[in-house]
Amino acid sequence: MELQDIFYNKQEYVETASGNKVSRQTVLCGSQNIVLNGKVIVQSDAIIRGDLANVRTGRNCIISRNAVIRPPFKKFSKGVAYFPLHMGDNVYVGENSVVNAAAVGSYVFIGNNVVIGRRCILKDCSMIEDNTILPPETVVPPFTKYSGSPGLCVGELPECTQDIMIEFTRSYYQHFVPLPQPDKHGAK
Amino acid sequence: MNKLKIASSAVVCVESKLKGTVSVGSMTVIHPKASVIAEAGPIIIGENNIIEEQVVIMHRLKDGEEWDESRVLKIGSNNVFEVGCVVNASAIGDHNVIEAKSYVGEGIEITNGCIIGAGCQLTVPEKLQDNSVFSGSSCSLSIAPDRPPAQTLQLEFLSKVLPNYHHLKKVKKPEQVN
Amino acid sequence: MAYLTQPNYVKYACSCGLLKPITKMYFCRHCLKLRCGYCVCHEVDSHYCSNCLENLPSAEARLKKYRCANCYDCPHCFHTLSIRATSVTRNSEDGSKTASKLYYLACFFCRWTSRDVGIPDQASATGRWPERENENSETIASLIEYFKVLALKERIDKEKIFHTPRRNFSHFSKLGMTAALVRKRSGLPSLPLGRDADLTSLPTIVPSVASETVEPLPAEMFTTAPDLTKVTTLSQRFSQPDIQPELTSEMWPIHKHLFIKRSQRCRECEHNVYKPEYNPISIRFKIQLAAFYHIPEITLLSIGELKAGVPSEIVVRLCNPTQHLTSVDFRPLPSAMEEDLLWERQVQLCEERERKDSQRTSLTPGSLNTSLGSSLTLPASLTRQLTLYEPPRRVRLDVSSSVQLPSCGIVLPPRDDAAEYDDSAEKHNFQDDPEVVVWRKSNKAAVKFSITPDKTLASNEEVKCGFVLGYGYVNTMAALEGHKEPQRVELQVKVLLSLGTVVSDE
Amino acid sequence: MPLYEASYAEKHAVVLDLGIRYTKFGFAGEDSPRCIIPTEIADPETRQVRSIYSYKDETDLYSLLVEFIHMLHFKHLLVSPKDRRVLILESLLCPTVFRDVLAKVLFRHFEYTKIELLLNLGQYFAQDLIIRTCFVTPLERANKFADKSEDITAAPAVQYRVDGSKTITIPGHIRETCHEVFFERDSDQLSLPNMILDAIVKCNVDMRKQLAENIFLIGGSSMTPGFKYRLSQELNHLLKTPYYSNRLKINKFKFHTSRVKENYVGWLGGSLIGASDLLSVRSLTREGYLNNTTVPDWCNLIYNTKSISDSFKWTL
Repeated sequence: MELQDIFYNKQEYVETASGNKVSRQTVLCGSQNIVLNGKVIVQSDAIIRGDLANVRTGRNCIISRNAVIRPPFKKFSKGVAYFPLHMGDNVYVGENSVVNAAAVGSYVFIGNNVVIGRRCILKDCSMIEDNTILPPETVVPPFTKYSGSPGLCVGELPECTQDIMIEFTRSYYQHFVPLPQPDKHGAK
Repeated sequence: MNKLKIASSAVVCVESKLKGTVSVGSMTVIHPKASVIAEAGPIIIGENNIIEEQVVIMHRLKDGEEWDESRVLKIGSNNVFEVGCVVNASAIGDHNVIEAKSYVGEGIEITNGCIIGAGCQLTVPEKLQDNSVFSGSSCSLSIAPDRPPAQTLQLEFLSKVLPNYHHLKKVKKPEQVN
Repeated sequence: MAYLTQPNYVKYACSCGLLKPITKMYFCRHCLKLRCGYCVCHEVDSHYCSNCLENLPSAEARLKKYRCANCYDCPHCFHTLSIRATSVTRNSEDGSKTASKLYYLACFFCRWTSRDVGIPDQASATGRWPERENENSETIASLIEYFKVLALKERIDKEKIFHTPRRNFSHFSKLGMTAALVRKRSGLPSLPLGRDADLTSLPTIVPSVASETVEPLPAEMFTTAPDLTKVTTLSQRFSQPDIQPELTSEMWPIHKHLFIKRSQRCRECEHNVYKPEYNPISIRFKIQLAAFYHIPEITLLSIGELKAGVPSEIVVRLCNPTQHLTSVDFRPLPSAMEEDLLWERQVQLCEERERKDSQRTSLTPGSLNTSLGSSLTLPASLTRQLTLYEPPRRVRLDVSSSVQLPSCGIVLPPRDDAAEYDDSAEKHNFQDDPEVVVWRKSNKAAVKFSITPDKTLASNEEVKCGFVLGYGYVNTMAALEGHKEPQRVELQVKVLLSLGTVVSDE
Repeated sequence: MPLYEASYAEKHAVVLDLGIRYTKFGFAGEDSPRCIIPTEIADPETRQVRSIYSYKDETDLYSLLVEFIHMLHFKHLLVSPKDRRVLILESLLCPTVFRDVLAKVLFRHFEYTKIELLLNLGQYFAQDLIIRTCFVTPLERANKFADKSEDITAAPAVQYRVDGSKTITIPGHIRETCHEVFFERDSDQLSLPNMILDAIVKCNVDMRKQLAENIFLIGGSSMTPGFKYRLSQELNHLLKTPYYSNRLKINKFKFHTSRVKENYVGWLGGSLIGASDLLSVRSLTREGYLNNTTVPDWCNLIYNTKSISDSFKWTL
């Protein structure tokens, strides 16, 4: 079933020159350290912790409501360091999910209410099902589907996952449209 | 009566929500979007705690009860409350880790050195054994030989870095909030 | 994503008779038929560890029992164990203190550590952790030897019944040790020594001694409750089949089980329909014939209100994924009787092929005994094996509505990746019937048609409709195989749409 | 170098023991199975986890088995099934439909070359009492708690935690009695000790003593603490009842102790046979299958011919 239009309040969102659509109701800490590479949607109440370390997302990513993108830390003998968090292109992060990963590849689908533990590595074309708890330092190989608590591999993804994800994130962007404003164009 | 008391070395970001009489001990870090809500009585947070974003610590008012200054929810020291956990516990000791998106129901007494694993939902009122570790979808319990290490290094880092990016709540002396 | 999270609204009928979403199907370019995960032959292509993402050559993987040598799983919760370091200061002999690091394994999920079970810390991070030996392996090895001799004895006895003794019937005895060496090198269990082996001397095995006394349960069993945090669960026991620890204090780290990359092969023409790259982190392929890239994709766009017996309008989107212009048309599904006939024909074809194959192989169809005899003389793999085919199933398209399909064909332009970035609305000069084509965009077209759910449907019963989709396919394989021009063929596929449930009248 | 290639191409035989609850799967000639997993699979249509034995009809069973064996191969064993030999351990009471469908799946879908079916594997080890047909379906964990003695004072209760939201108290008497199902005497006199004694009664007089003195328990249920003790008590008790005391002149029972865990002894027997050359002599090949499309069955007289029984006797 094709996606239906998702409407947003025009006043709430800021659209940048590169096509990013970012809600004003988000907490983008240390915004100078956050790079959104174009056509990225960041929805209401999402939190991106650029203050802890750099966060970079690729093109056509979707960060849903209440999601938290948080660079992971690691303890060393002399102190702690927060690692930058890099996310590839065409990644979907579901609602209420916490992403503490070290790296998220391209064409990755993260469901709702997921916890991605510290320093996890999600390779390209992988999927984390809803409500999964991925413990720290888990590696998710390409074309696998993880689920459960602790998240374990429960299945494989179709070989054409890359194109499915591209198609999905693109059409999400196309369907993410401002609410028609009745006072101006009531007819439409 | 809403009194806020924040120790001078504590780091409490402005975007956090502290409601009711809350006292924050020294070196404790409260991240943005965390909520500490004292409905039934004061919440006293000890030293060296980390309270991350979307955490909800609730001292909930039960039906028919009223604010009682003497009904204190005491949170010890060196605890870590990770992103999005909801804690309604009746008492919290020291050196506990409440991991991301876990839920601690009312009437549970968290002692010392406990780890409530990510996503675990504890609802049976009981006093947890020291060093209890709950994990997994069925909240399976094991007892660790020792308590989790303190996050001193992380606290140092956070109290250095967060002030560069956030406005902090600072209270010199007990402040009256309407 | 619809494909990853939603139920499958649109299903195609595979040539094996199963209904699958297009993403789970393949298109064999050689047979020009749809295949699915069920009717292709799966083969293990390469082994890799899901944690360190390192490839293991299959011989090495086999030696390591398909487990990673360096990565371990937690015996408690099965999450991957991490290596943690602790620094210790040691007093060396001359009195000075030296700091060194010691490593142990820890689970970041359930906090199990290798120290819990008394495994000593290691001085190097990649150090070999102590392994547990199965204490019975020696006994079992001797039993295996014993059985081999028994079996050989029986084989020779049998031979005396069925055949007159032949000299050198066994390839292995002919080559003697060499063959045994070959086997050993390839990691196979060694075969019996051959008929010349001394059969009178069976390897000695210690027979099991039965005893009359049976230990009663210890008295504490009735007085103290077991501590559940110290007793293992069944899944924890079965994760280590040879040891099956009963107490948590006996659980040892488990070598991480490897993952595989698979290649898939069409069973009819034995060409690969899918072959991954060797590198475990690569998402590219050597061969990728997913149906998604070859046949028109149908997506449901909108569905009108579904009421039993009342016509309703649905809109589907057609997308041409190929580099060639194609045209599609819609035809009604065959009736149940026609479908039966089609299916029977398919089954017959399959049987015929099997028969032909079995005649081609040197074996004459005979009794079980002859095949027994022949398998005695030749190792199974020396003869070209006879293939058995799986007969296709009858396509089960249980539609519950009638469809009024558009009568005209629709032309779909080729896929153009650049068009995605081209905002100037391209104009195609297609003479579309506005009653059929709702809109067009590059290689996609939205088509509407009317369906009528069956009158007999009660509310909440599912509405399904189906049709045969005819499409043109340009076979570029033909060009490679020597034909000058790419061949254009007309193909058909049955499609089933699940439209949702009937709304009640209230 | 045809020989060289041949031995490379020849693949390790696999041994499959499809238990009612748990499946044991591994390579022939190894000392333990590679995996012990529940005999269940997610239904490809509904994603619901179902036991293989919950099949509705032949087609249903066929799809379940295809999914299950596919999973066994590509998730647990990690080898291709094509052109491999497989050794199946089957229960005496296995329905014919199940056998036939299994053979069809293995030959047609997975293209195995040979299938060997084995029955009653305990023999070679010691004696022939196999307890594998019975499985209690209690709380999985009950296996751990239950005990068998006839002591009257109940064992203490156990607090069993289910998720974070529930705690179940398992009272002592349940812990002690949940395995009683093996020992209950129903109208058919079919408790486990009865069955054992009846089996012995049906045997030749000369063999009885030997049988009784060579009891070997296998199967997961026999691993419960106290099982053997209770069984010996029951057997001795029953022996004193008039029914058996008239028929059996045995005065003692002897039990073997397994060196390995009882729940995979059956599999291990298969592994031993699989490693030997017996497999090539006694197996059903693709050609054989094509000609008969049935699977030899011990209770079918066509297959239970003298020569085979002879050889069985010989091995005993």
